[in-house]
Formats: sequence, C-alpha cells, structure tokens
Amino acid sequence: MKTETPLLEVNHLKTYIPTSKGEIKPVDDVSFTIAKGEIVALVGESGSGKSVSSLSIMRLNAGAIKYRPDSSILFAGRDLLKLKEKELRKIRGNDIAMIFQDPMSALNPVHPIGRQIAEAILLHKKVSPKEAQKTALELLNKVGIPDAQRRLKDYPHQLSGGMRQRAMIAIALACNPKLLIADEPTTALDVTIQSQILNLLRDLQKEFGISILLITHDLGVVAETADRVLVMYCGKIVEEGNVEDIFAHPQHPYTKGLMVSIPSLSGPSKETLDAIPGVVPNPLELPPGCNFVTRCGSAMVKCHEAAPELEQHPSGNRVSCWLHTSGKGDDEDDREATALVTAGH
Amino acid sequence: MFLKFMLRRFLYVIPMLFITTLVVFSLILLIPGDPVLAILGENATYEKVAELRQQLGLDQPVIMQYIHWLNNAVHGDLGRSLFTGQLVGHAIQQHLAITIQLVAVGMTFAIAGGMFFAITSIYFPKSWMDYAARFLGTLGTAVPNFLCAMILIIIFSLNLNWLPATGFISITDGAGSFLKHILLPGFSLSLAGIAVITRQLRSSLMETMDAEYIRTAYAKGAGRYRAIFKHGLQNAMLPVVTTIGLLMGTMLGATVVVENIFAIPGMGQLVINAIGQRDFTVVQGVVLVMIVMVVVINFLTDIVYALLDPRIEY
Amino acid sequence: QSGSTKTPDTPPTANPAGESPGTPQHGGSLTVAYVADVTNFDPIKGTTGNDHALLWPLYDTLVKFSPDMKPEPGLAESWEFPDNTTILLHLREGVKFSDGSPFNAEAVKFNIDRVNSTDSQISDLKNIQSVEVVDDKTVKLQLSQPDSSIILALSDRGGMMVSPTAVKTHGADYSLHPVGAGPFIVTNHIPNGEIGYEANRDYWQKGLPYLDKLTVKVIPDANSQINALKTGQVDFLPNVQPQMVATLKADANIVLSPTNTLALNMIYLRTDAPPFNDKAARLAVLYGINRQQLIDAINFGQGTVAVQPFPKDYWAHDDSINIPYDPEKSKQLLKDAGLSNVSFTLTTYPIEWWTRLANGIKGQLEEVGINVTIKTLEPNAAVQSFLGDKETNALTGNWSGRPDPQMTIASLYGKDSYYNPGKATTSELESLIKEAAATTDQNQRAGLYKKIVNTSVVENAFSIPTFSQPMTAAMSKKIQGFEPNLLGKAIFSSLWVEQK
Amino acid sequence: MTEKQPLLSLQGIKKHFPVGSGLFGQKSNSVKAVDGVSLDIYPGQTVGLVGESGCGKSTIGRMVVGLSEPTAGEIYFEGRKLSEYKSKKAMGKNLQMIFQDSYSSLNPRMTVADIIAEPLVLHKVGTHKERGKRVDELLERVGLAAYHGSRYPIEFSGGQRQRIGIARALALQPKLIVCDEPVSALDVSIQAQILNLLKEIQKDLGLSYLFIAHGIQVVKHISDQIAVMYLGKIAEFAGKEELFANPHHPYTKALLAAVPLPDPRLRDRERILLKGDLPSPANPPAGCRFHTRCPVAMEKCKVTDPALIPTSQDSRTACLLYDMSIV
Amino acid sequence: MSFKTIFKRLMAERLAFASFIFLVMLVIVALLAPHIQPYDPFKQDLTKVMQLPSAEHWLGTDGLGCDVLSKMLMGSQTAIKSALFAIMIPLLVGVPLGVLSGYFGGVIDDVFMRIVDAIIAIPALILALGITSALGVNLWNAMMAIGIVFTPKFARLARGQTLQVRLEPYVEAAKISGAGFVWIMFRHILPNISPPIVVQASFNLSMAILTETTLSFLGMGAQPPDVSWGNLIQQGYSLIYINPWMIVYPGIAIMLTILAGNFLGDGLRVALDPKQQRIF
Ligand SMILES: Nc1ncnc2c1ncn2[C@@H]1O[C@H](COP(=O)(O)OP(=O)(O)OP(=O)(O)O)[C@@H](O)[C@H]1O
Ligand SMILES: Nc1ncnc2c1ncn2[C@@H]1O[C@H](COP(=O)(O)OP(=O)(O)OP(=O)(O)O)[C@@H](O)[C@H]1O
Ligand SMILES: [Mg+2]
Ligand SMILES: [Mg+2]
Repeated sequence: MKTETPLLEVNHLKTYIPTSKGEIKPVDDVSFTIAKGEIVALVGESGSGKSVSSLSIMRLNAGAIKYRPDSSILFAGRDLLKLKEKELRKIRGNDIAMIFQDPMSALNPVHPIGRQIAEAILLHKKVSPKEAQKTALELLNKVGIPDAQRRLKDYPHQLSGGMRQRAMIAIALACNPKLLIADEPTTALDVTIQSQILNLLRDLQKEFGISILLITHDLGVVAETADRVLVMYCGKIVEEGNVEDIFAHPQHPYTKGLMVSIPSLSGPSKETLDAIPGVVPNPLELPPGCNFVTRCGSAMVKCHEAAPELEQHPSGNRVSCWLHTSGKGDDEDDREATALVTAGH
Repeated sequence: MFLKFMLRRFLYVIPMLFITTLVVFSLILLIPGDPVLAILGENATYEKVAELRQQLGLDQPVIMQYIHWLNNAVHGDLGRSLFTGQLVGHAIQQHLAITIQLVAVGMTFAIAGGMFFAITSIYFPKSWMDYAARFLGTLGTAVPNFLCAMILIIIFSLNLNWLPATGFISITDGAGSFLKHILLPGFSLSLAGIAVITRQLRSSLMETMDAEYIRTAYAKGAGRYRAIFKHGLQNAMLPVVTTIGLLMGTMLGATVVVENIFAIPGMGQLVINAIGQRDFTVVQGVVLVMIVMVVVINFLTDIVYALLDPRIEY
Repeated sequence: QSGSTKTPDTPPTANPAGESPGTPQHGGSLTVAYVADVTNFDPIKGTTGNDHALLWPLYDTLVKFSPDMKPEPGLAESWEFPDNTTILLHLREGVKFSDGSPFNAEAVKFNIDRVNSTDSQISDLKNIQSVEVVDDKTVKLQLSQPDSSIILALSDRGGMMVSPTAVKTHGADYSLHPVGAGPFIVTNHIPNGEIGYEANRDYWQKGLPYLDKLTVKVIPDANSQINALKTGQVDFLPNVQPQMVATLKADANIVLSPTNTLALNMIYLRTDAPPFNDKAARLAVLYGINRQQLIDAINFGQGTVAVQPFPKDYWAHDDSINIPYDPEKSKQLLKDAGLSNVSFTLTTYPIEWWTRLANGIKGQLEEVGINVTIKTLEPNAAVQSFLGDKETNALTGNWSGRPDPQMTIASLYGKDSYYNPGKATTSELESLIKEAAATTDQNQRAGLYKKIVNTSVVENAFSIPTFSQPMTAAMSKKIQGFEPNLLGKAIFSSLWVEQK
Repeated sequence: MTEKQPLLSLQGIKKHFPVGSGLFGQKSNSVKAVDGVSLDIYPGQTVGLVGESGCGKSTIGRMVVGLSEPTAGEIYFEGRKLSEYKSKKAMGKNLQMIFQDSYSSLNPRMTVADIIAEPLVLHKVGTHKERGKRVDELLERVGLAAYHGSRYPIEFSGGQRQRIGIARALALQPKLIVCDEPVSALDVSIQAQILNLLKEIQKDLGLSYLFIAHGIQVVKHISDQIAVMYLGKIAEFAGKEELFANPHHPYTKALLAAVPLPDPRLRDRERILLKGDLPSPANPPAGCRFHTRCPVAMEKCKVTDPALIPTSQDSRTACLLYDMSIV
Repeated sequence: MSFKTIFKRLMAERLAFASFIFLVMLVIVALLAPHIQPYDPFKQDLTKVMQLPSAEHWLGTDGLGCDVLSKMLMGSQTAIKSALFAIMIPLLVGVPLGVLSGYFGGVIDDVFMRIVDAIIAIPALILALGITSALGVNLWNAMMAIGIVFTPKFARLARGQTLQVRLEPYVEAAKISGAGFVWIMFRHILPNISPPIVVQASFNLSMAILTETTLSFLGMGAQPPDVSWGNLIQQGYSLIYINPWMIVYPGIAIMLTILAGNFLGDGLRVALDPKQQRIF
C-alpha cells in the first residue's frame, strides 16, 4: 500500500505486431505500476506476452512492432513511448536496466566481459576507460564472481552459466539503475545456481532499493522473490495482487489452474495432477470474449460474449473474470483501486 | 598456445598440399596427345622423339614422374617449359608479382566495397542505399567479369580516355601509374567479390543484429552506430572471413580472363597460354603456385578467424 | 606508308625543319603488340613461325630477302655455286656480335653445324653435308644433294647467326642470354609478357637502327590489341584480324598497311583413309568451295582467292592455273566415282575465326552433298590429332609460307612432307620435286613449280588451298618506315618514330 | 520387490568421451560423463534420475537404449547383456525413448502417421492397413485424433508434439521407456497433462520408465525410486517418499532446499545454499566429487571417494558421513 | 512440409516468384525451341552475315548468316540442358559422398574431407580449364568440368548438413527402433538435408551458366555446332567492331537467367527454412 507516485506506470499498453496473416496482439491493454523498491513478478505461460511487455518498456522490441497511441509508459514523469530515441538512450542502461534469460546469447561472444561491463558505464558516465574497468571489477566482486580481476579478461564462453548471469547482472547494475527488468533470469540455470541468483537479486534489491520487474513462468520463483504478482494470459493481465494473497486465495480460474498443475514437493504426491485442459490459443485465433474461455472449467455463456475487466476483488486481488464481476461500480472500491484509476489518467 | 595452434593448422596444410599436387599432376596426365610430338612439330623423327621423351623423364612410370616432379618442386625446381625451354620457376617469378598485385587490389576492392555496401544497407534499411546494395549483391554475381571488363574499357578507355585499356605498371615503378593501370582490371576482378561479400556480410549482419547481445547493447543505451560497429560487425565478419579465403581462389582463376582482356602479363596469362600450348610443365608449375597461394591465404584466414573469434580453442 | 625507306640517305625535301615524313629520324622508342611470345630466343630451338619477327631484331641472317622474297646480301655479302652441290659464302668484314666477339667463318661453321645438330628443331639445312672454313671470311658448304632452297633458307631461322662465345658460356641457359649480330639487343624479357630491346650501338650497318628502344608487348587477344592501339598503349600492330580492319580504318589516328603475303589458308587432307583416299572425293572438295564467298563472309572482303600455294606477284606463281567454284562438277565427280554419302571430320581450333571458317566450309560442302563434322581442338592438339593420331580426315590451317618455294613444296607435297601424313604422291611428282631442287635458274624453277602444282593440286588435290588474306599492319601516325614483305613477317628494325 | 529380477540393470557403467587435442589432434583427456553407475529398474516401476545439467543423465539414458556404448560396465535387460543383442532391432522392441526437444525429435518432413508408424515398419509389424489402424489407436491413446495423422509436426504445439513422440515410443509396446526430460520444455499446464498421460499409460500397459529430469518436483511426482546424480556418479538412491522425507546426502539436501516452493510463507525458511558451480566433468575433483561445494566437507573427503552404502532398506548414499568403515 | 506449402511460401517472395516464372518460361521456350524458331538455326547464308536486326531477322544474323533469334532460342535449350547436366554431377556424386562421409565419420571422413579441401583450393576456373583441355573442348566436357568443380562444394555442404541431421533426436528415435543406414539416409537424412542443397543447386545452376560463358569466352567451352549463349558471346566479342549487338542479346539472356537463378535461390532459402514455419 504505497501512496507515493509509482516509479513506473504502464497504462493501457497495447503492443501489436502486424503480420501477413493479421495483427497479433501480444500485449493487449495492459496496465500496471511498479513502486520504488518493489519486486513485481510477471507470470504466465509461454507466449502470454511477458517478454513483449517488458521489452516495450524500453522500446526494444524487434521488427515491425507497433505501440498503439493510447498506450503510455510513464517513468519519472516522462512517457517512454513518446521519447525521442536519443533521450531514451540516456535512460536505457542508466535508469532502467535489463537482464535476459539466456546469458550466453545475451553477452557478446567476442568481447571480454570486463569490456562489456565497462561499456555500460562509459555510455552514461564521463569517466576514463581505466576507471570504468575499475568499476567493472567492483561490480564483478559485488555480484559474487570469484577471482574477479582475472575474470575481467575472460570471454563469455569461458564462464559457467551462473557466472554469465552474474556478469549480466553486473552490466545491468553498472549505472545504479532505478528499475531492473529481469526477463526469466534463471530459467536457463540449474536449481542450485538459480537459488544463488535469486538470492543475489533479493540482496541487491535490499541494498540499493532498486525496483525489479521479474518475469518468470515459475510460480515457485514468484513465491520466493516477489512482493506483488501479475498473472498474464494471452496478452492480458488476468489477476493481480500481493504475493501472499495470490498464493493464499487465487481467484482467477487460470491462476488456480496454474497452482494445482505443479506437482508439490512436500507431502505425498497425488496420483494425477489437475491439469488445465487444452492449449493456449493461437494468437491469431483468439476466441471472442474471455481469452481463457476455451480452457476454463467454469466458463459461462457470458464468457463467450465479452471480455471481463480487471476489477478489485474482496480477497485483495484484482481479477479479470466474470465469475467475480458483479456489475459495475459495486461495493469493493478500496483505496488501491482508486489509486490505480487515478494514476491511469 | 597460439603458436601451437598455428603450428597445428600449418601441419594440416601439408597433407592438403600433397593431395592437391596429386590431383593436379594426375589431371595433366589425362591430357591426350603427346607433348613431345607437339614440341618437335614438323621435325619429329623417331630418334628425336625418344630422346626428348627421355630428357623430359616421360619414359618413366607415372608415379616416378610424380615423385621426381614433387621432389624437385619442393626444392624450388619446377622444371623447364616444354615449349620454350625456359625455367618454369623463372617464368613464374616474373608473373607472380604482377598477379599478386592485381589480386591484392581486387581483394581490397572486394572487401572494402563489400563491407561498405553491406554496412550501409544494414545501417539504412529500406533506403535507396539498401536497395542499391541488394541489387549490386545480386547483379555483381550475374555479370561475367569479361563483360564487365569490356564495358569498362569501352567507357573509360575508348570513350573517355581516362584510363589505359591494357598493360600493367608495377607499384614499384610508380604508384600513380600503377593505380591508373590497375583500376579497371582490379575492379573487373573484384566485381563478383564485392557482390559475394555484400551478400554474405549483409545477411550475416542482419542475423547478428537480431542476436540477443545486440539487444543487450541497446539495453545498455548504445545507439545504432555502436551496435553495428562495436558489436555486430566483428561477429558478422566471422563467416565472411572464410568466404574471403575462398574468394582468393576464385579471383586467381578469374585473372585468366581479366589478364587476357587487359593484356596483363600475369599468372593467368601464363597459364592460359600454357594450356593452349599444352606446355604442361608450366601448367603444373603455375597451378602449384596458385594452390600454394590459396592454401597460404586459407591458413591466414584461419588465423584471422581464430583472432576474431575468442571461442576458437587454440 | 609502305614505300621503300631502306636507304638512309634519301634526298631531303623542302621541309623547313630539314626533315619530312619521308626522312628517317633517329631516337625514340616504339611499342609493338604481338600475338605471342617468342618460343625460344635460341633460333635452333624455336618452334613456331611467329618467332621470326621477334628474333630478327636480335639476329642478322647470312642472307636477307627483298620484300618480294628475292635473296639479298646479309651477313654474307655474296655467294657462288662452284657446282650444284657446293656453295661458297663470302662474309662481310668488320661485323661483331653484340658481345664483342668477331663474326667470321668459324662462327658460321659453328652455327650451321649447330643447326644440323640433334639439339636443333630446324631441318631446312639438312642437305648441307659439311661446312668448311676456307679463310676467315669465306665458308664452303658441301651439299649432299642439289638443293635450290639453301640460299633463302639461310635468310630463315637457320641463317640467324648466334655468338658462339655466348653459346659456350651459357650452355643450356643460352636462351636466357641470347647474343646475335642484329640491330638490337634484348634487355629484358618477361615470358608471355614483354620483350625489351635496345639499339645495338655497334651494329655493322652504320646509322641503323633508328630506334633507341623497341618494346614488344605480348597481347594474344585481338580485341585487346586493338584497344591498346586505339588508346595509345602500343604504336604498332603487325597483323590485324580482318574483322578489325573496318574500325581501324575509321580511326583518323591510325594508319593501315595491308600487304599480300606467302601465307594462305589450306585444308589439309588425310589421303590414306576414306573418303580422301579417293581422288574424286578430294577433287569434289577442291571444286565445291566457293572461295570468294568465304572471303566476303568470313573475312569481310579481305583477301584473294587461292588455288595454288604461291600468291600472285610471286615468281613461283602461275597465272594459268585456275580452279573455278563449280558445285555441279563436284556433284558429278562424286556421282561418277559412285560415291554417295561422303562425310568427313574437319578439325579446327577453338578460336572464333577458325570455327566460323570451318562452319562456312561445312555449309558450302553440304550443298554438294558432302557432310562435314567439325571437331575443335587447341592448335597443338589439333595438329596432333590430324597428323599423329589419324583421328580426323582434314585439318584447317594457315600455311605461313617459306622464303623459298622449294621449302614450301618440300613441306607440303613431298612423299615424306610433314603436311602430307597420308604420304600421297605420284612418281611424276617425286621426280619433279627432285628436279626443282637441283635447278638454280629461277625461270626454270618457276616452270617446274607450275608442273608440281598442277600435279599435286589441280589433278590430285592432295591438299586444298582456299584463300589468302592480306597481312594488315596497323600503326599510329607517327610510326614510319614499315616495309612489309611477302613472307608476312614484320621486320621491326627498320621502323622509326616521327618526333614532333 | 528386490527378490524379483530387475527389468533393467546397470552395473558399474562408465562413459568417457575423449576430448581435447594435442598437436596432432590426438585426444589427450576425457570427459567422465558417467563414471561408474549401478542401478536397477523393476517391471512396472519408474526410476527418476535428477541432477544438475551435465551430470550425465542423458548419457545414461542413451546407453540404455543403445545409442551409445558404455566405456566400461554392463547393462542387462531382462537378465541379458545388451551387448549380446544382435541388432538394435531386437532391443528397440523393448526399449524406447522420449526426448526433451519435441521440435527436433520429430522429422519435420514426415507426416505424423508416418512418424508413428516408423517403428512398426522397421519391425515389419502388420500390413499397411493394420499399421494404419494401430497408428489411429495410438493417436487416440495419447489424446490426439486420428485425423491428425495426415498433418506435419510443424502444425502442432509443443505439448501435442510431445504426445506424438510418446505415441511413437509406444508403437512397439516396449517394456521400458527412457524419458529424457520430456516435460522440461513445456509450460506447467501442459507439463501436467503430459505427466498425467505418462502415468496413465504406465498404469494401463505396466511398463517401466527411466525418467530423467532436473525438475525435482516432476521427478517426485512420477517416480517410485529416485537416483540423485552428481558429476557422473549417483550420490543418493532412495524410494521417493524416503528421499524427500529423509535425505541423507548433503547434495540431495542442498538440491531440495534450492527448489523454490510456491508458497510465499516458506520463503524465509532455512536452507543450505551451495557455493560455486559444478566442476568440469573433464577434471572432476579428487576424493568425493562434491567436496568442493559441500557445506559439511571433511578433510578425508578430499582424498576418499565414497562408495554407495545402504542407509536404509531401499536407499543408499555415497557420503563419508554415513560410511562407518572409514574413519 | 508439402510442395503446396513450399510453393505458397515461394509465391510470397515476389522477386523469387517472378524469377521462378521466368525460368519456367525459359524451360517452355527451350522445349518449344525447335517449333517456334523462325529459321533453322544452322541454315547458313554466307551472303548475309552480321546483319543488323530487320523484319526478316528480328535479331539480325551472325557471322555465318544464321538467324540470331533462332540461335538464341537454341541457346536457351542448351543453357538449361547443360546447366542441369552440370548440376547432376555434384548431386549424384558429391552429395552421396558427403552424406557417407558425414554419417560415418572417422577415417573415411578425414581422408575424404582432406581431398575435398584440397580440390576446393584449386582455383575453380583453372581446374575447369585443365579438365576441358584434358578431355577435349566441347560443351559437354565443359559442363562436366564445371560439374566436377562444383562437386566438392556439394560434398562439403552435404557432409555438414548430415553431421547436424544425424544427431537430431528423430534420427536417434529411428535408430532406437532399429533403423539401419539406408533407412535413415532415405527417410531422414536426404529429405532434411535437401533444402540447403536445393538452394545451393539453384545458385549453382546460375554459376554453371556463368562459368560456361567464361570458358566459351576463352575458347574452351561450347563449340559449334553446339549453340550456347556463351559461344554467341565469344563470336560477338570477336566481331564486336562489326556489330556490337551480337554481344548484347546473349549477354542479357545470360544475366537475366543468372539473376533469376539467384533470386530463386534466395526465395527458396526462405521458403524452405523450417524455422520460419513454426506457427506456435
Ligand atoms: N517479433 C514478433 N513477431 C511475431 N510474433 C511475435 C513477435 N514477438 C513476439 N511475438 C508473439 O507474441 C506473443 C508473446 O510473445 P512473448 O515473447 O512476449 O511471450 P513470453 O510470455 O515472453 O513467452 P516465453 O515464456 O516463451 O518467453 C507470442 O505469441 C509470440 O509468438
Ligand atoms: N558426444 C559427447 N562428446 C563429448 N562430451 C559429451 C558428449 N555427450 C555428452 N558429453 C558431456 O558429458 C557430460 C554429461 O552430459 P549429459 O548430456 O549426459 O548431461 P545431462 O545430465 O543430460 O545434462 P542436461 O541436464 O543438460 O541434459 C557433459 O559434460 C557433456 O558435455
Ligand atoms: Mg519471453
Ligand atoms: Mg540431458
């Protein structure tokens, strides 16, 4: 419950991709905020639009992507979607940094990592290359790479997966960013390394008060790391809430489905898992009405007709589901919802 | 470590040279007709034929001829021309310098031109530069180099009279006249190379620019220029380096045509004459030297590759 | 431009500068484009007729020839025939090889012995049995049988005098360090590239050569030769292809000098295999070719019909010999001989002009009912395939001509002649050839050659002459002193450059 | 259960891949991908194989189905040495495999029906028509429809493709299927579908699985026994309930602790965090391979390589802490 | 992936599709050449050589008075026949050798790839010249030489592709089911390595025509009575001062064909790329 203006405010983000077969809407009217020092997790299955959303923040999407004009992404009072490329470049890597899923391909294979870290510094700070190297060394130490002095000259292929991701984080931290976007930072790593990296992220967040947008499809990771959770399905946010609330009482059938389909580690295992039936619809052939209707166990007639809005639910979550919508302007208008609505204008 | 790598690569070159010489040698054996009769012409008598045959070692079994030839070649003795009696090594020496200069200029044009067009095409996508580069990348491979040479001569020599239509001046005899003479043949030679490098570098650069580390660079706040030149190019050049090695062979082959049209007394001219005269010691010698050049260039490109790509393990 | 400018002391004209286009000027350099490199700077080792033009600047010959191929004094001032198997050569005084060694009888003996040694490619002098040094300036040649061609043969490769000292010094590498007694010395040679000559300042003929420097660039490609001439990289082309003549004529900066030569185009036949073992088939080809049409179509009008191996205006030529184009006669000949479906393979070279010619011939012969298959092989392989491997029936070729008609006859129509692989002959022909060899009087010889041609060509068609084409030299305007000859091989040493 | 004859028995198998090259390209070292593994699988049972990336799981799987030969040790199938089988064919009938990457495990240029029928054709089972019928059955068995047979793999989603792979593996009615991370690339919702399918099939057909995964929850869900691997060796082997209730090996403990649990209330639980990375299998540490990262490593761990010793009836662990024989 | 989808995807590449149409038309013209040519291309008329285009002879006559248009049409036949012939050699020899080498690896592969490396090091044109002069100068020998020159490239490509494909899980699945080499080769390897080979072949068809032209220009290619565009260019070059048009027609025909081949290759590369196929 924060009253100050959020660090990042995404309003009605619509990122569309025109293709020869029609327009794909990987992100369709997504709104959320990230407060200072908050870790927000964006979860959802593959193809739900997590990466496109996160890349939209920095306008790094590849190809013929289009942001609809009514979308806005406010960062420190400025709309990133309307900034000139040159001004945006001053924000990238400086105020907002990113780390990606596969640290092998996200690092330039032909440059030593020291240079890659130093580059991030040199791009924004007026320092000598030597000083930049020194800062790089400090950063490597900070992200827990042993024998950092020697590693500065190593090429990415000479590092292990975990170390690469640490190096990637070092690059992201180079200019003390206010927001870190981490797109599946641990998916490519083993669990033991994953827990090291997640620990590191949490520590950094505590130490520097950075906000983190953590993208993942692993609910375990969410539960262990995030403050707040956004559940995404087919380009829309279907549920949003504090991490405790989401896990304690998920409201959307999709969120529920996700929870039960993970085999549990504690206690005796069930004979069969309660899997969500069917598959994610083809983005070009989304069903009318609610996107989840094709897989929803409790779909109603209404669900086939119109898409529900994201609305506040008594549990504290905000849900986009007809099951929980009792007409407009109903009772549950708590402060958070108001805050969000006002922030949207 | 690096030295060891170079040594290993170098050792790998030896069997390759061996096989190549074997191929070349056996190829020339296929040639029908008797070189001795061709040399002696009108005056061939039985005794003279037998004598010359022995003199040239043609009476020995093929394998002995090869061993003999290879042994001599390794010691720098490529024999004498069947046609002129001149030392082949000597003839090659005089032509080699010319061809090396020509190919070096052709290579320079090809690499510089190819890189220029590929990079501008990527830098200004969908601009006229982009389309021009793409067009050139395709057209360059479609225009036979002799046609290109003819057109250049007609325009720049016969009509405008800016540049000489024939001949060659070595760079040691004056850079100015060297340039004047080499411009047209060098360009004719490089046209296909420019096209090939443009095509390949362009597509490789395009692929590279989609790579995630380029996105990382942008995420750091880098601009387009930096993304292309500092991050994309070195990676994109890797496959091109190999192509450049292969291009060398193509260009050496193309000297046959270009030297013919521009009347440049280089290796191409020498070999085409020798083929016409069935002067097979000269053919062997020239081809051997050309192969050695290609192999050396390939060796060098391997080294360059290893230097460009830190992932290569020495 | 082809006027005789041989004598250096032509009277001066009223030119204010004291010099006119007709007056040779000393100095300057000249670049010639030539189709092929010298095969060997050692005259006894060379193999092609292209070599002469490149050797003459370097080597003077014992005998020289006039533009119409009459013998003239060379390094031998005069000669006499004490009997028909002896020749006495009186040598010129005061001649030195360019390495300073003296030219004398010993040197001549050395040279002629060398020509007849096994190292040599030359067979023209094989009838010289021995060479005797009579005194320092006199040499006696003893012949094994009468041979009227010897004197002019001494103007050919066999008469080129090389320095014995140089041969002894350099041995097998002599060709890299050639030394003669000619007007020029060789200063550099890039094989298949360039030959650089410089004037021999000690040349015995005072005042010659005019040029300081002569450069020969080897440019095999005909178009490149023309381009080089048009753009001024070369000054002189000794021989321009017929199809290029028109464009050069249109160029005001270029002067053309056409001349008839002894060379002519021939179809050589293999007379020891069908179909040409039958005289009727050979004659059908002889009459079935429309020579004028070939000249017009293939050569764009350049050339004259040839039905005998000697050109008009040559002393051995006979005007009375005439073989008209007569397709009906061809057909009749074949019909009378009971030949139907005559077909043969004609070998030619993978050079555009030759394949065009061969196809022209093919088209014409098909009209009289003879089928021709064309096979293309590079020149050496073609000759090999025709002469050696007996794979083909006929070969197109350019007979390059010889200084003496006897040399021509000996190469073409003798029983063992090189270009007579079928060894076709008649006893009459054999005795006529012998007789001609033993005759020295030119008129008598001319009569004999007429008979020889009658037997070998008109009656038997052992080989088929087609046409001869002029040798057209092309040069930039400033080049003077070109003196074409019947042999069709350019002499560069008389050229001079008009200086502004 | 131990009385029964194991269906598959690995006895001390090793697989070393020669690597590195000297001056003349000779191999100077080797990756000890699998370094002495013994394991039994009983009919109708599922053995799970977990461990970090590169610890040799797939290599074991590939040796079991005969795609590669062990450097040392023997594999017995129904009491018979695999190496004694005359041809791959004879083995293929009983041993099949499901792969991780559903995209590359199906030939993009064959129709689904052809893919599924391929083992049948290779074993000359039935007529063309009979095979067609069997393919339809199999498609239905894995939750697809017969009409899918005429389509190409490209037209299917990841989960559907995995089903096709399963259908192909079932075609010859094998007794054991090696599942090499069959669900790692799938979304949780699809993963659950596939896991359910595999379990169902096992129940119906009574076959055994060697189930390879690095997701420990998944292994737990599907397996009867679990082998935890570390650097080419088995660190601990136990029945699944026992393994989770009472892990012995410090590595197992660390592994379990590292798994993020989908319950925010547990996020501050105490756990062992492993330091550093997995050492290279080309130069495994001397002594116990785990000692470089082990939180409870002792001096002797640096020299002594522990053997698998029983810790209870069905479980064994390779840790000197439990080895009473060495002091 | 069926032919229909490939065709559809090719159609989406406009330039490639236009090239495809051009080549198809060229093939049709070549097939119909004997019927649509206005004159017998070998009918000489020595009284009408090197004529400029006229109503009678649309493209004029050549150095023997033959109709150039008819010769150009003949030339299209030759171009297609000979380019196909030249490409058959690497396809029938190079590809199988490459597949064997890549599949079995080991010593065979080592020896084989050394040989391929060595042959690739020989400048291709020189090798082709050597082979033609050895075998004799004519069109088929020239095309054979070109085929031989291309062979190592295809062998290398096939080997590289095979090395990848043989490790694909679907090949392993077949092996587990007991598939032998022949089965794997025909069911799995060949179909999957064919797209890059088809693309390469498409480029090399152009290369074959280009190389033939060069050989012809040097007098080592097609010889009459074979009518190839290459020898029309050779004749045109030699007679360029009589009638420069003679070089223009075959020059344009060659360039267009090569361009079409290259564009088609580019298009096929995209159309056959399975990476671009994924719908999900
Ligand atoms: N450049 C593009 N062109 C076409 N479609 C795209 C493009 N980028 C993304 N998409 C589509 O947009 C949708 C969302 O993609 P996105 O990458 O955001 O998913 P994601 O949630 O990050 O999935 P994952 O978990 O697999 O990373 C997908 O259906 C994808 O196919
Ligand atoms: N053909 C091979 N040649 C050389 N080394 C190999 C080969 N196959 C596997 N290895 C090595 O053997 C080790 C074990 O590999 P394996 O694939 O069995 O691991 P894994 O446990 O399946 O890992 P993952 O979870 O990543 O699939 C790795 O270090 C790997 O690099
Ligand atoms: Mg993503
Ligand atoms: Mg694996």
